[in-house]
Amino acid sequence: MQKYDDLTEFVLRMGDSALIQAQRLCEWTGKAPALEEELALMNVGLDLVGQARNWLDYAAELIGDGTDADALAYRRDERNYRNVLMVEQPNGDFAVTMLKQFLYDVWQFHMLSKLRESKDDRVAAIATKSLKEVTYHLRRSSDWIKRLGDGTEESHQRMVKAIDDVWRFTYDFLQLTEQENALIDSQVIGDVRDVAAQWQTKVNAVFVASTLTVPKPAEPFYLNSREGVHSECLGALLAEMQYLQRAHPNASW
Amino acid sequence: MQKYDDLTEFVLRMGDSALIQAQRLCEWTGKAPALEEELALMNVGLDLVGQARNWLDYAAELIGDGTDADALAYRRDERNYRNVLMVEQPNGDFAVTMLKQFLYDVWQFHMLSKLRESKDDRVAAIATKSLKEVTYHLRRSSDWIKRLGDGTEESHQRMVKAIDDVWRFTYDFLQLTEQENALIDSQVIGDVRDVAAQWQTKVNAVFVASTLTVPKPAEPFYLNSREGVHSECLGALLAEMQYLQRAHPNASW
Amino acid sequence: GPEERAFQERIDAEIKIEAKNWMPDSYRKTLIRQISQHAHSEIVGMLPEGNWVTRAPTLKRKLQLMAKIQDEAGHGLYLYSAMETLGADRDEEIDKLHTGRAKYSSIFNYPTLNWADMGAVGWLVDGAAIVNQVPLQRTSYGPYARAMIRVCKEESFHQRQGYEILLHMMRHGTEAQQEMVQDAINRLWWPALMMFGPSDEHSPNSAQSMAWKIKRHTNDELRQRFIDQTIPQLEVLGCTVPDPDLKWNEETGHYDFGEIQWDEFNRVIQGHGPCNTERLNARRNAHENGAWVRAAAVAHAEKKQKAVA
Amino acid sequence: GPEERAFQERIDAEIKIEAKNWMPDSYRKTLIRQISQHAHSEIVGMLPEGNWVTRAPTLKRKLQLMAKIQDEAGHGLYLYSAMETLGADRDEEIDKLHTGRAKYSSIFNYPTLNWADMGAVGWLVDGAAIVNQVPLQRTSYGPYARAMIRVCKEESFHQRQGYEILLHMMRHGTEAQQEMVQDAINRLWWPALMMFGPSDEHSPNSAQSMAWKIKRHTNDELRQRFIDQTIPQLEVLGCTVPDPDLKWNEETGHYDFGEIQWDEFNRVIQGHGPCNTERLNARRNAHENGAWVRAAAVAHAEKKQKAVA
Repeated sequence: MQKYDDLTEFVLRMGDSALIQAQRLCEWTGKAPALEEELALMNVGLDLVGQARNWLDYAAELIGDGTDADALAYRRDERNYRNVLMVEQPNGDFAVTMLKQFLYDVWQFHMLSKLRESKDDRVAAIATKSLKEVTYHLRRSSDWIKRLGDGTEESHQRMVKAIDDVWRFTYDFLQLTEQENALIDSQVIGDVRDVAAQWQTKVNAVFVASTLTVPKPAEPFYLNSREGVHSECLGALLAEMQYLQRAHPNASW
Repeated sequence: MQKYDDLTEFVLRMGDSALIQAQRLCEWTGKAPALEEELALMNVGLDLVGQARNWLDYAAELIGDGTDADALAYRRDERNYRNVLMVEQPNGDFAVTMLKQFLYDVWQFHMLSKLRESKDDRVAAIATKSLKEVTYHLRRSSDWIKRLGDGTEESHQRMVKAIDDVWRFTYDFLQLTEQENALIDSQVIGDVRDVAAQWQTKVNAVFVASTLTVPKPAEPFYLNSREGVHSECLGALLAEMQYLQRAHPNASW
Repeated sequence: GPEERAFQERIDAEIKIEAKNWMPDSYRKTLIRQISQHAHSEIVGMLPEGNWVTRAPTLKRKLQLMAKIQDEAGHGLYLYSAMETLGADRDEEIDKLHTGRAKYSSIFNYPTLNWADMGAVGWLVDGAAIVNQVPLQRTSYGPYARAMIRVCKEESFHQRQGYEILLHMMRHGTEAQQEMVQDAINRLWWPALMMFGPSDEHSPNSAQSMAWKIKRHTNDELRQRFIDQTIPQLEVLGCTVPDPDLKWNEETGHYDFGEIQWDEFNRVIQGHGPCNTERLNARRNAHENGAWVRAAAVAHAEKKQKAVA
Repeated sequence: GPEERAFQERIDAEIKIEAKNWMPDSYRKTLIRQISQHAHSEIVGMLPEGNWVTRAPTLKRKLQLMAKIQDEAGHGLYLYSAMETLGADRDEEIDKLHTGRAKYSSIFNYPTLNWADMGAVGWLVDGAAIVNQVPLQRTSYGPYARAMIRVCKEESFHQRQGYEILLHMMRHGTEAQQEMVQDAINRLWWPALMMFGPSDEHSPNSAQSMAWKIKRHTNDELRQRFIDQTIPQLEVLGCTVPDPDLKWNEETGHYDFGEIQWDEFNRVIQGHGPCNTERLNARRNAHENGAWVRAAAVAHAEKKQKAVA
């Protein structure tokens, strides 16, 4: 497993999370429950690939060995991906998809809000630009949690099951590493120490408004996205996403 | 698209069909309806990968440019695969899987029976060895067609739907090309001209015994496995199957 | 009657018909059929692209393809809206699609088999669509004409992007990539020509549509226009089309071209193309699997309304 | 009672207990629990391999992995059969698995994250299983002992194959492949040691099982045996294990090793390991999705029987 300096690792985490979340949204093409959702899912995905490109461009510059955003996206294997565990989970039904989106959006929203205050100009700039998009994503996914949680009996049950399925991966949103704390202390990145509490408050509020019960906080265990210890499903996702670059290593597209 | 001489193309067709059918069976790991089926599906798959290796070893020798069976299996893209269309179709439920297996087994059985009489020693030898295995495969899949067709109302309906889903791909089992006819005329391969009729007779008999209606013969249209014009689903299958070889082009495993 | 006369005079004077205006029943029905088919085509057209969006080879190409798919969903939405101004119901028309009673563009029943197809679809399929649609920006029914202005603008963009994908692969690509481009063109050329519909002598509804200025050019005129503008672009690519009869005709100032396989066209239109089953199954599954979601949205909206009341 | 005395005498004389013999109820229950857990482990153990069988990198490796999965299904079958000789019902025991009331080997709740895991699972996991199972070939219950003879033979083969996968990658592989091997060992070493169960002082049922000769060695003895035989193989690979305390002890003639994280073990056993949810969901889904197939097989068999009668 390749380890970079703290800032690069952090930037990869932001970029990889956006990219993998977007890849899962791409899988919805032609399968959404309504045409409006077809458009909205793709729209969110598009924003996220754009954000991923900005983060990975910056990561490539930080690495500085001639790599670029495409090489980072298409030629790293799963042990070198840094995305939060939530985004790699399979799409399941629309309840699982919107729940994953919502839990991730809440994290993104609060992370980016703080990252705007980073001393590192690039981080601040990407965060500022991304936050506008994510504000819309979060509004949209919150609305869906409410609609599905407080919709029909079936939709409520599906949300309950969805929470049961993916809640255990939420610990990623609550933990900071020593390296991330060091970045905060040196003000390279904004002070994201409150994000865990903000995440919990927002998730709580939306769940309550959706007649959904908030499980007790997930505890970190074994899977460790920062060390590239992912769920098994990431491998299959990357096999598909990276196929052309892997099959044609010297090609320009 | 790469085109080889007639015999090589024919050998690739036999090998690729076995390999792709086996790959679809691998997808069943841990998902079979009973432990006995878990074992049986893997057992059939194992036979087929073995057959595929024998055919592809021979194809590699015929090509004679230093390629080998693994390179043929793991580094050709979908436009160069020669498998019959049936085997690449998605697994669907157990009815679709067993139906695909049965329709393919009938073809294999009659093809291999005739191919034993090929003047080409290698073709004859591979056919003789494979036929023993395929005799068992066919008995097993025929039994399942009967169990499902003449089982419960639900299983019958699922078989009817399965036939509706995949029947259109059966024209591959009924047609020979000019090149294949030339191989027969020169006796390089056994006289497989009767296989189409034998296939129809056997499928008819099993369907009738299973209370299933035989659709009218499928007609060739557009998709053309011999020209590498496959269904869209083959690309995704290969992306997964070939990932490691593509990601590590110079590795030895 | 006098209403009918006024209607035709308005059309002859190039004044748009609006939703509130009187119109003959058959004009309304013709438009509903045409607009809904067009909308369905946008939606079904997302499927062959969905086959590659998860495998797009670079972030840039992924962004472009996602944007294109998003635009197509948007086109579907405007078009269904335009159709609804005629009193048609979106769910009913979609049900006709799902039960095989409504058509969509035949081209989307062909498979996309390599990445260059994403370029060729943009260049040829959107290109053919634009040639069809540019005159529709002046079609007699106002809401449709206005929808087409927006659609055409975005599709021109997709077409240029598609062409650029191919040009990049031809100029900067490996031999394998160049083969992909030629392969994609070989497979999509004839189906693209078929997009203009039957030749004029076999297109019985055209005359009435022309009189109503729903259509403004015959199928054959539009097909010729598409060929004439596409072949020079093909030459820049350094590719060929699979038509031995194609050649420039100095006399007519147009390209001559070979006979279209109308058998193939009819077969695809009748539901027996290579991917008709997959496309319709995909749409039906999406609709069925989404039923509980739509029901939940309705139930939630009702609850909110009650809470306000 | 005299039956109980005769039973224990038979055991002490190393005569196998057979299904038809009298046995204490708790002996029967202990065996049913142990054999069913073992069978469940074979079945759940197919899942982490299923994650890679579709991606095996060569035809040879694919054949090996498929054969291994097939063998495991076979082991499951013999073991359930052995269990059924004790009057247990396979469906009931499988239902206990699906509802979380029966256990299976904790190791299968860890993810397989690169191809080398397929080698490391064979080498370490099958290796640990064999150390556990070799003495079970002499266990006091005859049908179980005979099943174990067959299982052990096949697992030794899997272990050698697994080791050979790793050795090949270390000797002939690229740097990336060598990293995969070390990474797989790093992740699987401690979970493999945990496969022997709690240390002796925390293994309350062991004494009775030893007296009945169901077990013949303590957990700690078997763990030590596994470590002692594995470390030399590790050195041949040129790899390390993630245990700074591991070292050869001249005095004891064994390897000393670090403290096992029993917290982690307990957590995994209690259902909170990294993949417990995925594994159980996979098994439950397979069972539920297969219900109509099993029902059809039963219905067809009944029809055939009626036709004969």
